[in-house]
Amino acid sequence: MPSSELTLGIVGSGGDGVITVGDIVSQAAAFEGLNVIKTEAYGPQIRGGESSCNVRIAVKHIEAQADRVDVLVVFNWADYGRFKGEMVPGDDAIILYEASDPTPPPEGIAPKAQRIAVPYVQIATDAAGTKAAKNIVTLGILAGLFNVPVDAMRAAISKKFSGKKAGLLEANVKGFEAGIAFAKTLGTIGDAKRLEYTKGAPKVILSGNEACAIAAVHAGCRFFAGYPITPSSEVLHFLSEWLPRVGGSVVQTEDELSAIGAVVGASFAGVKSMTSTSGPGLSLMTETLGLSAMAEVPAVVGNVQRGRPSTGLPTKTEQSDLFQGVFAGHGDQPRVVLSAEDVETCFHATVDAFNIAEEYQIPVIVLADQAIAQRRETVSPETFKHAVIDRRVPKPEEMAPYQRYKDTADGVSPMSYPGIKGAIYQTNGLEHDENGRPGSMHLLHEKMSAKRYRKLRPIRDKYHDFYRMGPEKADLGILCWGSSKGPVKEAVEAANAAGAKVAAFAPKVLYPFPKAQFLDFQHSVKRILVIEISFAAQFYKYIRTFMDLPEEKVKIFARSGGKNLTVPEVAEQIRKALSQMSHEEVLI
Amino acid sequence: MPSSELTLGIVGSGGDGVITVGDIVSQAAAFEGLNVIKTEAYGPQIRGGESSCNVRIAVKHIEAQADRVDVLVVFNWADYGRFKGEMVPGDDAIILYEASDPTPPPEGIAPKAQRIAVPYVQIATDAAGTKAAKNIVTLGILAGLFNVPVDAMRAAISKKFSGKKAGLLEANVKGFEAGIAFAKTLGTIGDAKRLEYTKGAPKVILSGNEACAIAAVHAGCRFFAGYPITPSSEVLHFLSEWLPRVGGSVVQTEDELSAIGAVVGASFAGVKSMTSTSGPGLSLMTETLGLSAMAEVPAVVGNVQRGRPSTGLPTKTEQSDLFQGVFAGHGDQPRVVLSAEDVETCFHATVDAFNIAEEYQIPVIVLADQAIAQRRETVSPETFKHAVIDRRVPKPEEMAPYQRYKDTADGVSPMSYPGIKGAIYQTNGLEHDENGRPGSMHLLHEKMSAKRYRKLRPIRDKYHDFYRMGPEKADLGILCWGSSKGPVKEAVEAANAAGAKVAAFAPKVLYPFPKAQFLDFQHSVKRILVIEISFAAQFYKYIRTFMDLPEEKVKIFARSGGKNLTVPEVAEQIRKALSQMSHEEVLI
Amino acid sequence: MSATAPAFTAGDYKTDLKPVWCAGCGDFGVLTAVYRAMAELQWNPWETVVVSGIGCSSRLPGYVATYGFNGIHGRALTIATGVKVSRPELHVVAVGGDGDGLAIGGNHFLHSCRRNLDVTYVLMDNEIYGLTKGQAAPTTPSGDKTKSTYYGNPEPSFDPCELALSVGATWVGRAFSGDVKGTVDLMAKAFAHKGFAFLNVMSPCVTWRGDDQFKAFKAKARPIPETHDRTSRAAALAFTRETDIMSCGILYEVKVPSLIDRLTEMKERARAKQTKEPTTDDIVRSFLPKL
Amino acid sequence: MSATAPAFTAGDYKTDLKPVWCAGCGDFGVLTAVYRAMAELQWNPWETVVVSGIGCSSRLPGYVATYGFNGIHGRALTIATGVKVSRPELHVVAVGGDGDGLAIGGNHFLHSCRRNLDVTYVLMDNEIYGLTKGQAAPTTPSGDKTKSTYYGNPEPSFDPCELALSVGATWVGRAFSGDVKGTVDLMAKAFAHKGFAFLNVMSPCVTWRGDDQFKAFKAKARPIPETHDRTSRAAALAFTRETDIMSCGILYEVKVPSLIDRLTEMKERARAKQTKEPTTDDIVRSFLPKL
Ligand SMILES: Cc1ncc(C[n+]2csc(CCOP(=O)(O)OP(=O)(O)O)c2C)c(N)n1
Ligand SMILES: Cc1ncc(C[n+]2csc(CCOP(=O)(O)OP(=O)(O)O)c2C)c(N)n1
Ligand code: SF4
Ligand code: SF4
Ligand SMILES: [Mg+2]
Ligand SMILES: [Mg+2]
Repeated sequence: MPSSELTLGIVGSGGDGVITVGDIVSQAAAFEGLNVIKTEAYGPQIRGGESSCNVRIAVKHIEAQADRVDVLVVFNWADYGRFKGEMVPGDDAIILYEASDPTPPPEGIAPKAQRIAVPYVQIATDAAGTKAAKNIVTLGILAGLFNVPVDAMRAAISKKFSGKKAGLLEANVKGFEAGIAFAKTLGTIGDAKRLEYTKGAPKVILSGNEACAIAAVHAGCRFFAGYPITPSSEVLHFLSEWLPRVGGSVVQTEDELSAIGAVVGASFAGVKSMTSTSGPGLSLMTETLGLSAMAEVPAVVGNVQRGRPSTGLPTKTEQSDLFQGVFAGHGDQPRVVLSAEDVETCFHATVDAFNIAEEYQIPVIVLADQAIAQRRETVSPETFKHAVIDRRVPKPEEMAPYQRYKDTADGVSPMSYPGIKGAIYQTNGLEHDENGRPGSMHLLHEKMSAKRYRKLRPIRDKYHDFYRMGPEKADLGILCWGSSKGPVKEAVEAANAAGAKVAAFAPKVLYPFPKAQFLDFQHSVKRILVIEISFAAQFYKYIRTFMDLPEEKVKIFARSGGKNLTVPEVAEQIRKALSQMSHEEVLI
Repeated sequence: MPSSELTLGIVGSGGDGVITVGDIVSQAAAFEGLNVIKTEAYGPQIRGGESSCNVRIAVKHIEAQADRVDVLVVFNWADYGRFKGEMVPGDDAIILYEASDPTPPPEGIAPKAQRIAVPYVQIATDAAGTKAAKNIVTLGILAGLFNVPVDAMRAAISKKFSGKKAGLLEANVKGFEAGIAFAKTLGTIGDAKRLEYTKGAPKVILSGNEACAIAAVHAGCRFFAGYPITPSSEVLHFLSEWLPRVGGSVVQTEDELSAIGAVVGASFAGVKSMTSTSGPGLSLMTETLGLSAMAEVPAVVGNVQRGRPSTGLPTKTEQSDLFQGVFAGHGDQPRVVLSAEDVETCFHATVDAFNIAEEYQIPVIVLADQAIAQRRETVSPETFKHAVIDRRVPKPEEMAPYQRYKDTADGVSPMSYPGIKGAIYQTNGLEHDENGRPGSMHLLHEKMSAKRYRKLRPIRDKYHDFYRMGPEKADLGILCWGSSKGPVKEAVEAANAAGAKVAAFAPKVLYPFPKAQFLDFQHSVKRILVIEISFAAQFYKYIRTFMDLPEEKVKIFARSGGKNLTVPEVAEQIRKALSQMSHEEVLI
Repeated sequence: MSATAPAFTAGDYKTDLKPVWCAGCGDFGVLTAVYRAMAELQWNPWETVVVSGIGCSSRLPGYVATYGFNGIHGRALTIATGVKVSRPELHVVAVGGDGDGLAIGGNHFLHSCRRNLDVTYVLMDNEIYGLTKGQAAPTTPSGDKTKSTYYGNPEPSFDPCELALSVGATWVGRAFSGDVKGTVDLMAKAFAHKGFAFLNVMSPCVTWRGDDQFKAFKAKARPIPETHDRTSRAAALAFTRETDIMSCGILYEVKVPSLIDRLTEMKERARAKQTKEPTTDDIVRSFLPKL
Repeated sequence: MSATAPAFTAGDYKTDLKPVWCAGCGDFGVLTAVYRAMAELQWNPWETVVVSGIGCSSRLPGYVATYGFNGIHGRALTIATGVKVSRPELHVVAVGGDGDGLAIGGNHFLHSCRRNLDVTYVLMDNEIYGLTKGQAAPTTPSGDKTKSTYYGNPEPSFDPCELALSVGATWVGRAFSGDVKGTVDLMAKAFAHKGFAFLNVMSPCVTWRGDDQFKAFKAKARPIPETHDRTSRAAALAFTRETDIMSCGILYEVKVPSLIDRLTEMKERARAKQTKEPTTDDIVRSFLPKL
């Protein structure tokens, strides 16, 4: 009874090579066309401390990181202690732990799991002449026991070590084969978990941040300004390599104030531009986002949410920058806020962000979070297609004379840029008239406020996509967003498969609020359950801003971040909500 | 038929002395114990451009700037043009315009008003030997025609010019008397508007910003850090004089990032501290407010709203920093937001802000707006009383050992400060345990998030004051806040006096949201009308976050700023809402 | 148009918006100098961008008939960075006040100097916050009573020219806006410089610093001697932190690669390695498993 | 306790929190120096405050058993300003990294120097962003390849000591954390200085700059000659922007009134005019009509 899905967990210290195990396993699986989601976690030490890696491999498309691991590799029980909450073996898991580890396994961990002492160090020293090869030995064991793609791993190992110090490649290959050999000695214990799949076309494997950076290049972005911050720096790193290759530039600015200022400057100059940051940086950008809204200069900001407030839990996820994204900023400032739900949608949301920013001359924020921005996930290379929209520049007849802020029917005025001879203008962040001239009278302010807000209407007409999961009519309807959508989807599918009637809804556009779509969903379900990773229930409150959510019909599951939302958590909430509903029916 | 109320409008250019007229009139009225609200407005020129001044004097307590002027002094019709929307003469107004002005009066201005050409320049030149005295001549005319307190004005003039260049005082006194004499030549035309009052105890006359600064000193604030910004700089100016006198210090920082950082530093050091700013500055403070919330360091921020977004209309009012006030900041960060409705409540709200910040170790924002922060208003000197609460420092038994973030029943942990020997601690903006030690596990984060949010409950239990106007049960209930409360109150009183049943509600605490009080009000009225100066209807949306406002029962009057809310505007909205309701009843 | 007749006169750079400045404000002289210096260099208005922050002085871009962006307080140089780096062929001038550029905007000034960003930065230094009605600036002399310093300014001032020198500006000059001709001359040179050119124009605020400031500037203004070695930081230091005189002229001028030079070189290097410009698909496929 | 036995040993300033730093990180040396310098000056731990921003180096306050505040990125000196100005009797030390203090926090550094704020600022300079895994800092040499500069750093670096000198710091020194004894010595002097003391500690990042950085620092470290005139800015300039050597010692040291001195004088002046401290009512009544 082989399996169509396998989740591996690997835990060790800095020198143990945990991350390499995860990398090679997932590259190999991606090469075979399997679906992979890989996450990593670290202890507080800057380097050399505990690390862990979770790789979920599946034949079908998967939506979330795994919540239970099928196979757990522990190089060191002491290190495991830190991750025990996040790296939980399933009931029937197989635990392959270092035989020479003096620390005893912690109590109460998966009592029914099979625990096998593996002499990783010994095998590595014997076969490869160095205990450093123990991670490669592990790969061999995983190949042998569970059919983690063996040829692809072999190729990956040879790629990794070829051209390195003489003998290194050979030693590691030996270690790999020794691992396979050791697996044989364990007999059939892995058989129930052996992966069974048919090879497909290789997939790319990348992170949400990388997908976002690719999107920028694709959308025509040729200027990026940014300041490093976890968990979003990879966008800067990636673009520092790729933008110059397509003729663009990257500036690592002195801070986020400067980054967003430079983005506005480049956009004003006619060049598509963006920055990427996380909460603290987004907070610092608040003022300049208002300038972008007021002067109607496109600006794209990627924001990867992390645990908060303040510096918070900088390497962990949370969904608590929603208020900052949709509401922050002094004054009435229109903007657009999109969400990304997984690696693939980091790409699409970012291209949409450029399209909207350019077409409507408005700041656009893409809210991702650490859970999707830093996980690596397989995607088909065919997916990276998305139409690109450019700015509407004034036509000759619009230049005599040119009115930068012409009060048009949809609020969008053609936007010129330096170099265009007949459409020179001077702008500012003061209230201004159609020519951009400062004015401070109420009537002008009212008229121009209306012009700026009017743009939101066509945006909402065009951009209101959402995910809808489950049956058309349901007993329970879940509202969620962003990275929560994946676990919600899997949990909903499981619940329905078990006979429940549960639906779920996740908007792709957070602002302008897709009210009609939300209402449709609300009307299709009996009760609502809001699920989000925010202690203050920001999503729940945000929805309420635009539509009534009668308290007696709504349940909220809003918890703080620090760990990703899991399918069992969602399942548990579904169960509770449904059982409460049946009770209520009894009481009627 | 003399009057118990008089509103004067004065309009001219930089050199005309418009502001002096307003000052002396209002000082004199305050001295007599009358009630005064005075506002000023300027054209775009930095100096020397058009200026106008509006002084409302009344026997009864008044809540709003006047919407119509009874007496309009125009030194120059060209200058008047800029203010014609804000400085509207009533139907039966008296217009006293400069006889030698070559510009004709604009069309359509109060056709029924009496227009009297006054040779201000001529009288001044003749009597005082300089046309510069024409504003003092004006004072004499106002005294003569309308009984603006003559002795008090005479005393004010003598105070103003004594000790100045020789002969200046005498010349101006002559000008004043010449004005009185001229008034006599106009006969009885002013009689219907003559102020009639009994002299009371002198009142102080000050601005909301000044009241806020006094509150700071009163509350025990001994450190202020700020960066100048219109319309809040007066707090900085005032405290730069007064704080050193009570042993405190003021630092004008390099920017608002630094100002709020210094406030947090001083608070950490055990000294009550505050900053004051306006929208752009508040936006820049966003990140550090999160630090204050996370490290639980008290911080008081006064924010004076102005026209926006971005630089917007920096000298005009608006109520559009509500979102920024209550929602801005990455992550889930508890804070408190209070509102001020007039000059007097600028004092009380600020003292409350210090009390709450210190008692609950939380950032507190006071939202005022330009309309109240910069207008000058009479207040009884007896009003400035308000109990002061200090920080809860650890008792000896709480020091062995000291836990800075002890997870107590109300979430408040005793807070030590440098100098206390037995309660040394190290803190940070990372998630941390009860000892302040950084941690990034979900369970810790959930526990400490709950601790921080738990503080909001006792705050809401203690601070939920509100204004309720009108009958206990009403057909229409108005929801408003801040400076809108004044005009709403006057309009509601007038409507009820005319037989309608209209109530109104304005919260003094914006966050934590006084839900019970809002709901009580909602239940006491048939329909709701939300009134606010924000194009995006921020108050309306904000209320919805916490309670349902069924759309069919709610009307919204949300306009952009750039001019203060007026009583007729509110009256008009009340009329519309009521008439629509009666129509609906017909249609049933 | 004959080959010798210039295409643009100073007047061609003027918009018809009336300056909000007070009569007698030093900024009028700066504005005139901007018109004339641009005319001297015959910059195409549509290829020129003037950016600023917020302040009296920062209103300037509204009065110049090129592309203009009166931004937000302190961020002029951030916007200028975006404009220049994304469109290196444009002429980019940033302007603003001492509060804008040295207080709230100090960090961007610092780093723009360091990067040797190819823009000219004209600081209109009146030693006060004009627009907000007279508070102390980082250049306000210690001890001065202002709106925000009731007992006199407790803080020392600094010399922005010295700061610029210390962090990498490659052209540093000081002008007095009362001497329009001198200002035009220096401004044209600053405009023509490749790299970060910092021109500190002492530009009196008649409203909040009274007539005295103008008089004092005028009395103290002195040309920098011809003999000064402009390539020496140490020599330039002699003309900083002055009290009784106010040296006008070029303090420092060196030729080193600008940020644009370096970024251009990088792009060339990046593209030299490839045979064609990568498409989205090329980039995506770089994420195929590396086996 | 005998009169000669010191009350506090270096160990008394140590908390039991384990540093998160990588083995071999230069910051361990700085931390040891902090302990020893405090012990040398016998600062009462409860009257001492250490503040920082965010970065590997900014974790330091958690390891020092005085009052401590690990703040947010770039704002260490703003917090220090509030602590010191509101409680002048406290010993205040700010610490942090080159990214924290010179990039995002550059403006506060500038103005703290200018104000001559009475704190010691210890910059732990590793010429890289450590915590965020290796991006270029304002002190990263031009041309260096880092995570954020794929084709090499296009920006010149600057010398924070030169910047400090130019904007008014009254004590400027450079140390190498590999030389703990030398660092202790300089740090104790910086701590004892009245006014803004800036100590640039070159503190290697073994993780993102490799062993080479440590070796290079060690090889280049050289004491500043005894003959150096510490009161001369021009002389101090000779020890800035060095390439082949890394001069350690005191570059500059002058005695001028600090911000605290000036504010204290102001308060005395303000209070000299009054017979008693004004009450709320006194202040309120100053708003009675002036007739
Ligand atoms: C973030 C922010 N803080 C404060 C202000 C208020 N403000 C406008 S201009 C200015 C300073 C003006 O001084 P300066 O830059 O020297 O220009 P000047 O008016 O003297 O020419 C200030 C503090 C603002 N607009 N934005
Ligand atoms: C506003 C903000 N932007 C960015 C970051 C991310 N960040 C944390 S530390 C750091 C730089 C660290 O470099 P440095 O200050 O030199 O300290 P080091 O780690 O090298 O000691 C950055 C960019 C942040 N925490 N906050
Ligand atoms: S206030 Fe000063 S700087 Fe501003 S316009 Fe007037 S004179 Fe010029
Ligand atoms: S990354 Fe560098 S700076 Fe940070 S702890 Fe490790 S060695 Fe030190
Ligand atoms: Mg200025
Ligand atoms: Mg560093």
